[in-house]
Amino acid sequence: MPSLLEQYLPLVIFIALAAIIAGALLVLPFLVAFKAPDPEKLSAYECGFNPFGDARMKFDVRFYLVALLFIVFDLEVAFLFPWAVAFKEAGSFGFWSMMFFLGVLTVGFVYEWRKGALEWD
Amino acid sequence: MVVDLTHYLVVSAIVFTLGVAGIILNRKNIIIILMSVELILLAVNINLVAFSASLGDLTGQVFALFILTVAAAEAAIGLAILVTYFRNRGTIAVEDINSLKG
Amino acid sequence: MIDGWLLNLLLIIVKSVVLTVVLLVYLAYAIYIDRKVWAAVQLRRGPNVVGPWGLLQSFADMLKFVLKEPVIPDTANKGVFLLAPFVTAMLAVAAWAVIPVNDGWAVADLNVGILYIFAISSLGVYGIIMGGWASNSKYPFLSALRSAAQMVSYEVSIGFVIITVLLCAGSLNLTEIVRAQDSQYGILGWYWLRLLPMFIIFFISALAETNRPPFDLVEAESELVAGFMIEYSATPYMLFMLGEYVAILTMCALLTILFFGGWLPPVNIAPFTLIPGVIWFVLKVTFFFFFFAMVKAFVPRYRYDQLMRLGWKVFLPISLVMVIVVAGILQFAGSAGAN
Amino acid sequence: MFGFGILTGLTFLPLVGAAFILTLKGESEATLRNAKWAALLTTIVVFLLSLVVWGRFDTASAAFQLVEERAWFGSGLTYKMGVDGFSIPFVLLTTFLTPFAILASWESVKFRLKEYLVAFLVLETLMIGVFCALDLVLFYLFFEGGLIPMFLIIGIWGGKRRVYASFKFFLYTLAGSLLMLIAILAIYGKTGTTDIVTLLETKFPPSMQIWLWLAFFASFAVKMPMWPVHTWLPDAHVEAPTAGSVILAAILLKMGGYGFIRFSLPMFPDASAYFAPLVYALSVIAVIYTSLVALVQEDIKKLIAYSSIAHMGFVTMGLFTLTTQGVQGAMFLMISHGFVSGALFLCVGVIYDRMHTREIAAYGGLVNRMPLYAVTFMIFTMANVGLPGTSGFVGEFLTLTGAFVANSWVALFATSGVVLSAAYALYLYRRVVFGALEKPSLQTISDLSARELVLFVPLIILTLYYGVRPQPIIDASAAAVANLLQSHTALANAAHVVAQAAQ
Amino acid sequence: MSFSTALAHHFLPETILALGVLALILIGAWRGTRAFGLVNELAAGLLGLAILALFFGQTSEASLFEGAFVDDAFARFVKVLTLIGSLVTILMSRDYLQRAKLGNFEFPVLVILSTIGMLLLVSADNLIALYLGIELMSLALYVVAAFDRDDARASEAGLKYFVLGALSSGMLLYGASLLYGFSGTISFDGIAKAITGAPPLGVIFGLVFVLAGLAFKMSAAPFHMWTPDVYEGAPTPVTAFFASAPKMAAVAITARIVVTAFPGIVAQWQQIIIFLAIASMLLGSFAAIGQTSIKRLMAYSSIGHMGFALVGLAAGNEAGVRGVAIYLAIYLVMTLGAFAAILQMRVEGRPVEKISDLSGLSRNNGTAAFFLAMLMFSLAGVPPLAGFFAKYYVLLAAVDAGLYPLAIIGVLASAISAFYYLRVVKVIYFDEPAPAFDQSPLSLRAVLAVSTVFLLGFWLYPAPVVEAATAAAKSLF
Repeated sequence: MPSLLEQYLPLVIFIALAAIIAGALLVLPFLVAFKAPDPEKLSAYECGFNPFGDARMKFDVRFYLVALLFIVFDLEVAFLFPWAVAFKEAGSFGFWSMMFFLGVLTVGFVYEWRKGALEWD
Repeated sequence: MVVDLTHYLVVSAIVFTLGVAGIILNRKNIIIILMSVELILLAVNINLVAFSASLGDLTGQVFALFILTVAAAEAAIGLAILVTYFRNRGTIAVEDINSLKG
Repeated sequence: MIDGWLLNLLLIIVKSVVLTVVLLVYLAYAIYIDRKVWAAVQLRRGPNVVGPWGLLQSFADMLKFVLKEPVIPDTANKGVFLLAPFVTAMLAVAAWAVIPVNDGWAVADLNVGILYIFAISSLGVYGIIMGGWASNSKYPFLSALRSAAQMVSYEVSIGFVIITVLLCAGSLNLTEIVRAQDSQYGILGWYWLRLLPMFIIFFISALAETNRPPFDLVEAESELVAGFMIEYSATPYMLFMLGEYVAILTMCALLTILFFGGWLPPVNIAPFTLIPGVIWFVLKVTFFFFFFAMVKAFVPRYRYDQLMRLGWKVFLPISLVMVIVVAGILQFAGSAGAN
Repeated sequence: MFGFGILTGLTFLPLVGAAFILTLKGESEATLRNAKWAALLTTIVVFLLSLVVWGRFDTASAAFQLVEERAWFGSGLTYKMGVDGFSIPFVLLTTFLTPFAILASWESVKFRLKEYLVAFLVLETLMIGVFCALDLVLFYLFFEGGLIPMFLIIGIWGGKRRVYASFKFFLYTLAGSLLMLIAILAIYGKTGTTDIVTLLETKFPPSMQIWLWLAFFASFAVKMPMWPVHTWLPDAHVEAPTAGSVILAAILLKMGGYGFIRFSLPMFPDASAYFAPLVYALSVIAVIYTSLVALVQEDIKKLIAYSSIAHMGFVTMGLFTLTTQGVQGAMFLMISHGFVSGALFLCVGVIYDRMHTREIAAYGGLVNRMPLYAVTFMIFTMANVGLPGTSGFVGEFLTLTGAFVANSWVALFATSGVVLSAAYALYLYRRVVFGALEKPSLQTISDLSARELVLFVPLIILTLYYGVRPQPIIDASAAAVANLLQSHTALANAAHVVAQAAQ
Repeated sequence: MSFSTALAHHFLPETILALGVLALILIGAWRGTRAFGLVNELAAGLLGLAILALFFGQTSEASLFEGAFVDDAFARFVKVLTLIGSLVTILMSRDYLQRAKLGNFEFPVLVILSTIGMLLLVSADNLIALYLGIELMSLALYVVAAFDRDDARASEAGLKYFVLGALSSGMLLYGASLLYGFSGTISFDGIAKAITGAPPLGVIFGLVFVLAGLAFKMSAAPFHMWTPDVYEGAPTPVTAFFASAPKMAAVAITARIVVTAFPGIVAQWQQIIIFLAIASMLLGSFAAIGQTSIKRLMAYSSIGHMGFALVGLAAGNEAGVRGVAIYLAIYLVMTLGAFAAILQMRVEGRPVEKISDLSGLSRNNGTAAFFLAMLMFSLAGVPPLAGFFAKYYVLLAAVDAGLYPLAIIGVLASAISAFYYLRVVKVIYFDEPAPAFDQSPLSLRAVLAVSTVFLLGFWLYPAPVVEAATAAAKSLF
């Protein structure tokens, strides 16, 4: 797979470079900076209070709903990518298939809307 | 070392086995089961893409694309069910799934 | 042959280093511009002490971060806590690998460049989630959730916008996309005009995607104090900021490439065509960055529910319909692609 | 009409009666009476129709008669009915006894009478169907279908341990029959047909015969029942209501014997010859063992049930002697046992209806208050013992004769069974009927009612008539028996010739 | 024939359902919570329409979508069954769901979505179509399993079903990837052509994994473990659905894939199928004996029945597939009838599901008792009820193929399983009456009556089913 390597090697190198820079910057203060830890400084910030309870608490289910909706729509996008690129080659069959697909997607979207999944208050 | 098809298949088999083992042996958390399922699908995708490359046939990659999307839908549904379960039972530990005998 | 290969490798490394260095230096001045614009709007002077007109301010800031005491809360999950800023910064920079600053001047001219960008920017959420979670503190945690929700909400619209561009350009390669905009009409032939609504949606979504004002609810001082970065200090904090600003630049670059003809001159006549593409590119990026800064200065912050409504109930349907419209036009207006 | 023949009409007529009863609404006295009369009339009409069949039947011919055949609505199965000398006596026996079963339940069934009658009518259809079917699948359908009504009859209207008994009955029989089903399928796979007439002409390779024979044997042996798979029978008999016991003993058991005659012997002659010693052994064990067991029974019905098993031992023994006397004796014994055992269960039913107990110890000295009953019971006891002059004698004598021809040791042991049967039957009779009427509960017991007399008189007449003049029954099957044995002899000769040629 | 006419002729049921379900979603979304009744009726109408489309549609064979979809007699036969299963489920579920405060219009919508998946699955002619069909079917099923989201047992059932279902999909896919890799194609025909002579180990592995995944879906032992729990935990109409329609599709696609993709290695897959069949039959017989919940009983019963259906498939010939088809048809009727009876079990407004709750049903409701008893006899395979013919045809094929041990184990298992069916009859007829059931809705009584009459009268006129099944089997070879 030489061509694949040729294409992706620069990418790997660049990412490595980015990692080196980020890593170096991350480590630097631990090496050079002055440190004076004390319990107050090291406790979690809670507007001046002592932290009470575990921070990893239950959270609003709507965040979760957003995540689900995102997954669904992002995947539709994943299907649209190849279609969009090959749009000219796909012809009318491709066009109508995708229109049907988008129609289904729209119906789903309408359903979510009407069910109130998109409300945030 | 030349990386050929066999290596991909071995990796995939290992990942698959890990996934299955994760489902069967895991006694702790259902989320881990969901992750194991993803692991299995990942193994399948490795297989498909490796085969696709070695056969010079695109079908495998198309298949992998379908699997990705369906797997995401599956994960979404799985999480949704998990949430209702948690709401009812207040736990997602595997050993607590026992109100139905069997 | 081995020599050729090594040479090639060396060339890549040099290219990478140059790009990174230029990017970071440019970033330093971008931050400077940001602050200056903001100050100017508020009738302040902004940074003006370090160096002439404060031009070295960013470098001084960096030095300060490096020398600050790095605090890791004792309840935090240490590994993840440190990994989060690292991931954020690294991914933000890594996205630049495929950006063509001039014709053929991309470090890695991937044929799926846009997918790469899309993927890398999606991964950006991880840094935030990890940071918020690992801090083991309430404000960061909530903030991380909000941020993640916000980012993914707008990513959907961005996805659809990109699809419309792809429909017109017919390629996933960023260089090809720019080339597809090259026409006799110059600036009028770029996609911003043809896909005007999408251009606007993309711009606004880019603001949201990068947690910029008016969508900077993550850092909303009054509610969440400083978002997911509360517990961070020294370079870990700096890396978050770095990542954020690089992401903004990436968005500007994407705006440039997708809608503003990349390195292409605005008018296809002599004086403009003589200026090297890379200059045009930088100019355009700066132009967009200026807008980012202006928006930050002008527009009041959104409420969270407004933000989500805008994303899901306005942008998503519009972009969805636009995909259909664009595809329909291309299908039925004959000569798909219009040029 | 619809191109169906008289046998179809005969078979499905009871269903018409059942359908009519189902349409009756309510539980009022009048409705129930109507239902009972409807059932009785139906069965009587069926009996009359069966006499018509008998009238049309040519006893001189060994062939199947009144055959009707049609594709089973075009689905690969065949609907084929017909009777020959082996089946016609059983058909008559069935149609003849069912009215008695209905009459016997006239007053004893206290609840869900309509369902009860329907179950009996359905059962009658299935029983007639078994004897008329000329297609293996059709046969199996009827054969197994009988389980459902009988299961319900025992389970719903039975005694205290009815659930246990009904389950045992069902599962034993089902397990056996399913193996037969496999054999049927194997036959179909081998020959491509399930037509009995064709299959009777077909010669199966001996190795296959062995397996097929065993599979059929599993079914018929359970049904018969032969030792050691007989244990369901005493339970079923004890728990079943009187009429159920009558039908069970008189007809259902005969299906096993009929199966042997119809399938095992003619279709698998080699295997039958091969396994004959096994059957002898099992039969002899059955005769002696069950007779001994009967001797110590405390329960009247159970005792009679064991005696039935012993008699069936004679039947199987007679059948596998493959002599004219043996087979004819077995046929005769089965018919006769149909009357006699049915009647005996009716006798038990009479006193059970009065006293609600079947404990032998609860009775004694009945002769004092119930002279008519004592006479009736005695006749049937004697017939059961095989006293000359009753029909029981003819059958046992013939089978024993056949057994002597085939294997004198078998006959010797079997004869000892006759002695034992006399012992237990007379012992029972003495304990129940003779002696002083000491039990206070028996002081008010009444003799046979008119309805009961009607019930018994025909049976007594038949028992005595066939005891003196067995010819009609023997004639009916004579041609068929001759045909059966002829093919066996031919087979034996052929084997002989082959053996000689080989030398 | 142009593509669109091909679509109109061979893809009509799927099109009807797909477009219809979109409309239903919109109606439901618009009318909100009040929509259940209307959507339910419309859904039933759609399914009915699809059945009509199958009955009066083309009878030719066609391959659509680049060979991903095949329309043949076998597909049509199973599709009719599947649609009937879904239709009856929807008809039966309305009253129950409304009383349980589960009257959401999503239920019929999900049922139809799942049904579309089944139809696609039945017609799948390559591995991708197979996978997509299975997933469309399963994803909707996972949701309906947990449909009663305020009930801990239902959500647990949904969770279990999901986890094991996902695992099975994973196994199926892994097998599919191996098959693709070693044969170089995803189409069933292509695989058949590619495998000549001794198959490579990868193909065998792939086959095993694919069959294991499918065995999960049809709940054949030893991949049955979800069945009893899910049957018990899910709302009863959902259980009825699980026991009917998806089984049709799962068994059908199993038959299709082994027959069309692996004709060259019959000996290999035959062993697997035989193993599955034996394990299922034995498990279905023994494990059901101690059950007290009628739904769990039906779960084990369905496992046993799937085992029997596989006996036919194990024969590996046309007669075997015919047996499977007939078995499916009769099993469907029996199951739907049984669940119609189970859905009638409701005392003072609350559903009950213990076998002992049926005590003395014959006194309280003679007709229902009789019907249920006949259903049980039919499930046990006692002639002349239809259940016997189901077993008859599969055993015929097995015996014909020389699989005597399998057939004998089958009949023994069937004799053992008769025990627990009889126990239900015993409870109904022999035991003292328990509190009487409430008056049940007409739909349930009608389903029960129709199915029992079918079972009782099947022997009178078996030709339509048998002939359709024969044609179906023929089209597969």
